Amino acid sequence: MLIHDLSRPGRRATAQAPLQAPIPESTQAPGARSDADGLPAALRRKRRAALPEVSELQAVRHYTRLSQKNFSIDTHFYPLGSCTMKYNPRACNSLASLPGFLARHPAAPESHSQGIMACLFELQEMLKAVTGMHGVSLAPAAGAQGELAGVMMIRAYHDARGDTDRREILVPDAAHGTNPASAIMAGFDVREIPTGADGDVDIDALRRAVGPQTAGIMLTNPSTVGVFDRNIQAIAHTVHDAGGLLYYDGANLNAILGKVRPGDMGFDVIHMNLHKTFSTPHGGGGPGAGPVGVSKRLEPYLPVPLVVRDGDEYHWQAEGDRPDSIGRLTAFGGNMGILLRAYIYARMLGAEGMRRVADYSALNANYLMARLRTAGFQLAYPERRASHEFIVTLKHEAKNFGVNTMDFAKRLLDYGYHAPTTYFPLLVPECLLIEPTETEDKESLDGFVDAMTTIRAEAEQQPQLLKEAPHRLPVRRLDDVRAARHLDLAWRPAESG
Amino acid sequence: MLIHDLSRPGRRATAQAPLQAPIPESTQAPGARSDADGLPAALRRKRRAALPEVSELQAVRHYTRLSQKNFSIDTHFYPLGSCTMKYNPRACNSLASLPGFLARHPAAPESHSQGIMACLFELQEMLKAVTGMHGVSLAPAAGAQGELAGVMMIRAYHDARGDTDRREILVPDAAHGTNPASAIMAGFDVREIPTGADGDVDIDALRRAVGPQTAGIMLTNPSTVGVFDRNIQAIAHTVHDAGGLLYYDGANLNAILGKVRPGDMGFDVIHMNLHKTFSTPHGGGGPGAGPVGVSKRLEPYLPVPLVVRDGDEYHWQAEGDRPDSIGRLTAFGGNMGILLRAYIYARMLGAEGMRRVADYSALNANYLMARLRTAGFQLAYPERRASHEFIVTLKHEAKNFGVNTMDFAKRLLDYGYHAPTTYFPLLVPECLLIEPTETEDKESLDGFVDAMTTIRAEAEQQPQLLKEAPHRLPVRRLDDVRAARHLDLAWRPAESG
Amino acid sequence: MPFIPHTEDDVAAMLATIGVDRIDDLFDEIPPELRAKDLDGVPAGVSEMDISRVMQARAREDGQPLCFIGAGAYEHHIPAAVWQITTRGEFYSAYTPYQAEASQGTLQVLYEFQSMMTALTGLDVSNASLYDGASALAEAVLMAVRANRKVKSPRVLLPRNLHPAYRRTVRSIVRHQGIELVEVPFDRAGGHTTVEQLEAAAGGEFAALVIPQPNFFGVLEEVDELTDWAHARNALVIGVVNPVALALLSPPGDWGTAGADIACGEGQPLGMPLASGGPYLGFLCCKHAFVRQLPGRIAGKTLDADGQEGFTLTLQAREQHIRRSKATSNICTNQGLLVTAATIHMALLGAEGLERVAAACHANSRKLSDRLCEIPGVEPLFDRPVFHERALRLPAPTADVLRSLAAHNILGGFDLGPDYPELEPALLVCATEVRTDDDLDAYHDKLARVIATRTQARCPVEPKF
Amino acid sequence: MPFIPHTEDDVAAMLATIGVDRIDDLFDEIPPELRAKDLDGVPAGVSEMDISRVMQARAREDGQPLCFIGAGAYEHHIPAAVWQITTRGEFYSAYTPYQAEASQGTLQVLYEFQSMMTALTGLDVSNASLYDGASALAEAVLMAVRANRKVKSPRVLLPRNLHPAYRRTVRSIVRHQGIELVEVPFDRAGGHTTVEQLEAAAGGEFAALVIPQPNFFGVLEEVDELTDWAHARNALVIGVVNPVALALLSPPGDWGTAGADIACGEGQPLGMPLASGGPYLGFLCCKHAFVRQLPGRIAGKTLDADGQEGFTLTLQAREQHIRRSKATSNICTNQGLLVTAATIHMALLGAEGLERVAAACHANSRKLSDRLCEIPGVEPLFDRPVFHERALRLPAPTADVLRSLAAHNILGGFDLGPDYPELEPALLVCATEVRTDDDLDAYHDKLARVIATRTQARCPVEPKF
Ligand SMILES: Cc1ncc(COP(=O)(O)O)c(C=O)c1O
Ligand SMILES: Cc1ncc(COP(=O)(O)O)c(C=O)c1O
Repeated sequence: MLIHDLSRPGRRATAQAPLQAPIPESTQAPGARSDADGLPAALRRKRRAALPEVSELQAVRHYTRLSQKNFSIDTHFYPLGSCTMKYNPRACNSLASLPGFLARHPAAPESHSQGIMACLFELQEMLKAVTGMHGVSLAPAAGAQGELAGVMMIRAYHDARGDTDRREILVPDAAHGTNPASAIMAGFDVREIPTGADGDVDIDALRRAVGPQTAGIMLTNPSTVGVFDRNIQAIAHTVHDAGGLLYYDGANLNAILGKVRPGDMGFDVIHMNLHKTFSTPHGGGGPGAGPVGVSKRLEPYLPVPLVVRDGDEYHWQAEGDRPDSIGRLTAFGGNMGILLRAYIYARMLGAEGMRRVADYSALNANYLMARLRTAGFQLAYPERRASHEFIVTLKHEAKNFGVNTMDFAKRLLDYGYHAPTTYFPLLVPECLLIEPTETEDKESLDGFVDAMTTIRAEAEQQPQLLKEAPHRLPVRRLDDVRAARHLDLAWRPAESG
Repeated sequence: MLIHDLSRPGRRATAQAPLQAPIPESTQAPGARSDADGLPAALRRKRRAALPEVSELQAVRHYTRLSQKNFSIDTHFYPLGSCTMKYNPRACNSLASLPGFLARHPAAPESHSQGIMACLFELQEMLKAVTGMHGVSLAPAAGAQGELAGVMMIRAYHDARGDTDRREILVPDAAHGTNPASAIMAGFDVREIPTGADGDVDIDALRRAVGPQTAGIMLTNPSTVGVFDRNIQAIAHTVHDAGGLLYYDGANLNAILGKVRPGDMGFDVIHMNLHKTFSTPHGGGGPGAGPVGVSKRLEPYLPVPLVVRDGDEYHWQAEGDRPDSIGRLTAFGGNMGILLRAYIYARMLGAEGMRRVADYSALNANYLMARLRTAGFQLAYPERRASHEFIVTLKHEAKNFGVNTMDFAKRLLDYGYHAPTTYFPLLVPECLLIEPTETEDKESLDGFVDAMTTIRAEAEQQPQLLKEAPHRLPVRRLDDVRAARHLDLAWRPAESG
Repeated sequence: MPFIPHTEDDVAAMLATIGVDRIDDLFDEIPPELRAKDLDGVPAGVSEMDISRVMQARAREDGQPLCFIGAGAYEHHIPAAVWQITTRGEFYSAYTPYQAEASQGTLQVLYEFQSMMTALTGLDVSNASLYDGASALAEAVLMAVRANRKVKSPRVLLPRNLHPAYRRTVRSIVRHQGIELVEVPFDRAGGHTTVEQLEAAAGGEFAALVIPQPNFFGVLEEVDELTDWAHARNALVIGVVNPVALALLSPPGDWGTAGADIACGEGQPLGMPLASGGPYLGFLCCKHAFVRQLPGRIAGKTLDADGQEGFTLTLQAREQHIRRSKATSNICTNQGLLVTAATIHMALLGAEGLERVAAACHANSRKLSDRLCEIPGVEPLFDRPVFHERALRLPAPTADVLRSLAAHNILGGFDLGPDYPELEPALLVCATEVRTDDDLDAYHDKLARVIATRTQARCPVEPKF
Repeated sequence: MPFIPHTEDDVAAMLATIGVDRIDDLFDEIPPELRAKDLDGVPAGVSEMDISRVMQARAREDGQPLCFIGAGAYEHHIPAAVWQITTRGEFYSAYTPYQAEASQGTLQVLYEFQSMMTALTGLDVSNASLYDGASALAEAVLMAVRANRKVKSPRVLLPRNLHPAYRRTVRSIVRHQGIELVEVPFDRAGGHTTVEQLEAAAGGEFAALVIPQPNFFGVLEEVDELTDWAHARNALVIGVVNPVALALLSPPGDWGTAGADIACGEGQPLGMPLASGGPYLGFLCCKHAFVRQLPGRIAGKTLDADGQEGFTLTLQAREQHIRRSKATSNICTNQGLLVTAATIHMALLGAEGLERVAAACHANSRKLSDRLCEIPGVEPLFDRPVFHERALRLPAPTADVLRSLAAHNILGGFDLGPDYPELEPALLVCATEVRTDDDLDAYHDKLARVIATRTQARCPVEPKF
């Protein structure tokens, strides 16, 4: 039932609109048009847009019921690897939504912005401290935009030195899809580096790949195969020696918060997904925030705006103040409401709490990994510690029982667990990337192991159960192929086809 | 799964408590007790209370999931007769929850209370206008407390005139249970008056019942059988002539808002359930607000506090200012947050909107009644107009198919409709008291008729389906008898039994 | 039309189905002479935007003064999760759980609330709320008189150091039910009630003794002694308690040898904002023996047709909708949503969290009263231990002092004078965990200044009170 | 431990299962010399109460000035239901709907959003959001160059009267992708872009023309003429539109003979608070022919195994997680929650509600600019029709005037000087439907005073600008 199906001509949630506002004549009676309000007839809309016409109760009920069809952290264990679905403290939401914050116009003068600028400045400082970087800009609107900013800074750096032949960015094959896509957007070529059998980057391959064309490398460490690359120093030397820079994809920062700092590992630039490590809401697909941190030599290139402090006062720095900046990435400088939430979260954690994030996310991941191993599941990297996530491969189950990872995933939904990330990273066949996060309790993890074990038994005995899963959700298995073939991307009023 | 089942010793949602506060020694080590904080050891708790120990996420997830097990206006059609489950505008909630309102201490001086007092004063005035009464007090915390206040005022009135033998309150047999219970709490005897076959009060019986012992009569009009008593003027004369007063139970005010005023019908005192007609949230059992309105002669007895206006300033009137008041009913003078919500709602409606409430609740009720009649259901008062509610009796279905009203009600839940009120009023056998309210759309009503029709067919063909209903809810039919026999009213820690 | 979904087509179709021409025809059974003319006095409707503007202005109008008033309503930190979950539509817009199967969310919350309240009070059973603390005490008084099978007296001892608004509320509510309320004076030095005073006030038989702990002055009563004294006279004991204080103080169930019989109080400190005084929630717990005398809703655990656990309202034969004039009370709608908030609040804090809150409030209030007593002429009114609130003697008329403080946006406490003229000039102060040291300093400094001005102005020589 | 549920027993049991002694052992693959020492610079953790105090103070610190700035972000009334539902945990704390069956709530919202945006813009398809309006335009520019099969030029015409922050953002983002942005000047009298100016600026071939409607000055462009002109040159047309304005103005799909090809813009006016600039939401719609060039998520309707309708992300082969370096964009996380808010907002307002809002804003801004132009020396900067915002010429330096107004807690508008030195002193003002007549009066009176002071102080004779 779409909201449009509840629509009837003339139905209104009237209290919502200004009651006194006259409806311009033109839309009341398409024939009779006047310019009394200064809007030329030719530029006016001829027909009212086909938006739904519903009552306030209908809208409230419709969207309340829709919400209930979602899995979410607030309702389910959601071990979606690389996405860090941990608890989003409710206080962050209510405090970032205080009227004073919501009402502030982005172009308000500094004289009327000191409260929020203090928060942003302190957040910049805290992010510097936890990453070991020299400068931080909060501007990027999500991780991928942080990546773009990051590789653009790498490019700006080389260009500024006249080193304009460095047009290749190295990306491990385990990397998230945004990494190569971002590099391309910054005008680079992308070269893939294979991952070794132990999960670390194949350092020999890397050595062979670097050269005068190397602008840099984009690394996630711990990587998306869920291990900390033990050769990180060697990698750093190799790339730096070749004249390249190191980019740190901070999506997995949760695993090492307060334990090891990208700056100390030798990275030149990093983005952080605040909607992961700093627990801002994922919101069914965003908003995110992807601040970037840089070493001293990249500092001039940071995207604007930045907040600086001068005595007791905070000031913005924009294009004019930072001529070498790679520029502006959104009109108004970033997802401020998300930055506020991250600030509040960081303040509640403090230094101790940050270390605990790493400790307990590692504890949960390694415990879950140990239990699944004992339960007979095959680990992709059995010799390694898990970081905050790890990979199970179901290739045996696929071969022996004729079910695949997606079947497993869908059946997990029936048991009330959101599925881990499936088929990513691409290099491990039939894989599940599992990230429990530090905010889940042991009983949830144990329950997940039980469900996995049960499902494997089902796979053996009644594989159909899996193949037809889910059975207990608002819909049965959806036909993705059909969705792409018979594109239906928007509701249309009956008369127009 | 109780929250207690998630509890583990030592688990904490730590961010919630003051971090720095020392835990008093006594509870840390029961042996060693110090009076350093001035609390004598003998008066201290010896053992920590067995409250659940859970993480913030556990609490959030637990209560979020629990909430999803409720039917509510925001999720379901909820035609619970006499309860007026109409849409609770979300704006009332957010505006009554503005920090300035939430932070105000009840004992704050008038100098720091003018904002809320203005709202309360205007609400008093609007309630006077819609009821046609001379004075209003917002103090009662719910309808039943309003009733108590009302009958106590009747008593105070007679007592003040030395008319102390008037110790009987008349109550129609259709009345809500709170009516006789309130009369008893005010020290009256209760005498029941039968309802005639047409749904109006049996006026002859009333004439026989009145006398010098008559303190007054408590009436709901439209009554809880869903009809407007056509003899209301005769009733008023009869009771007034006998020296009694008329009490109006305003639970059904929704039906006549702006159409006819209790004051004009001759009532001396009225309570209003703001959580019904004025759409404040029912909240799973409250809070309510039950303001009382009175005619001029009862004005001195109104419960305190009241707000009065003097020029541009608002003042409280309490016991000292109103020596004849029946007094105070709660420590701080009422459910202020609910009164604010009602005020906001009343302002959004305005005079026009109030009339529409009556219009469209009557339209919906009469439409639903007409459709159910056509669908073959028997009406309790087929010759009458419905007010905002009406009664269907399932006595034929009970006799012919061996299912009862409760079975019907439970099966409705399976179809996603909250059941109407069942077995009330007591005088109509196997009854459903159905109140759709004005905020439901025609399609919901039609859907309800379809469900009722389907269920009747099921009753005929597979009565077991009804008797074992519900089938699709979080639990199956609950055993109420067992609940009362084997009382389990609280979770207990394992060690204490 | 705000909140009304009907289109013109809907109306036409519905009227046709009903068989009338106009909506107004549906009111044709109302005698025409009664039909209301105008609703003068109700202004025209406004949009959500317009009323938002009005309410925002009014909410701002009264500022947010620094508040040191306690006196039965306390400003505590409320975790953000509490009200974000409580106001979810499924809780907010549900009715009393009459259809248990469709209301398991609310019913389980009620059961959990009852579990938490029995744990806090040390008693066996709890109801699922009453309107507020004061009306809960009125119900407790009525209940005790009904329940006491040994003493058939309608007399109930009510100490004068009980909250004055509670005393008034009890009086209003029980007035016509043949109850005699006997006021017990308090010890002028200690602020507490002694056995001797009880003995003297009681005279003959009485059905119940009410013991507030702490009492209105914040003073701690010797609850064990008082309880045993009352029990020795076959009276029931009703404790009136602050649920946050119970994290540190002996629970009613542990008072004396046998424990108090009934405990009641104001649940506001468990997650409810001050909100001008409501909605709050009254709680009422008792020993198992008295469960059938309890007023109000009670949720119970039971089994469903499949043998699974579930929850339902139980013992409804006590209630007005079944028992009508024979019910234990007329109460119907009460404070379900606040119960939800309190339950989530307690789940988030746990016992240790509540202890921390109680200890922080207590420490803060001690710090405040110590600092204020540095001001010449300000001193503690009573010499007995207090919890979380303290009565002070002032060297100038309380109302004047408070007015001066209010002009500086400080609400300095509760003026004891109007209710206890014998104590004038006296002030009850409180600083919960939300007040900072800066707040206390601000109060101290302003009060010192106000008092210096007043005392100097009037008394050229050092006044001695 | 805040947010961490582990008890000591849990930790011990889990370590035993893993087979290590201490949690720190789990980090033994990290080279020891890399292990972080201290986190100096991160202060100690504070409780929820303490951070609440900090944030409340900071939110209050900046007051709530009366705001007459528009310039791409507009203060509208947002129905209370919008955010109460949007922040329900199930929406707020869900991830991108990768498991469609467990995310039907979010997916259906995306589909409904797409339906509403196509209705508003008059185009065939919509994606499910981009970061904001400016970055959406950058994506639209890239998309147009990719999609234009007739013209292989990398040149795109960007008018100078497009929002300056948009121009900068586009420049930053497309800088390294071989796009050439050609700036088109505007008409100094009308503030709009003429075909002649386009003709002159275009020179040779170009892939796309960007048309803002209204433009940054609030001025209305002759969209039909411009669209046809560009189409005649085989260029694609990208409309940059305000979704609230679309309730009254001709939608991009109707521009000219064939309609614009792409429309994008800032969704903030659809239910997002100003919030210092974000999170907002960028929208992007296009003709069906270009759907495979759209960046960002797209939800589609499909069937489940039982043949029931359901929703899923579709055309994922465009996206980075499938296509990696060949994707249409690197975008991943974007603005799902804001889409939810916008969808509920549009559902509540409907087309008529949006029209009322647009009309009220327009009327209010007209009233404002008319009143301000009563002040000597203040006059409209351009003579063409505007929508909802107007550029004014001032008789004194804009920055000074704004500073004086700000001191009176009035944010008087957007200073056009820094971005358009040629227009100085000029001010862009806006009064949405939330501003009252009193607000407008207050602004008028203060501005009159400020200008009087300035002009008198400096110019004894009436200045002529
Ligand atoms: C490893 C990795 N890198 C980058 C990203 C992209 O970040 P965002 O989604 O915030 O754009 C993600 C997000 O899922 C990720 O997991
Ligand atoms: C007819 C009638 N009278 C009185 C009441 C009691 O009102 P309250 O529940 O607010 O105490 C009700 C409530 O259901 C009712 O329906």
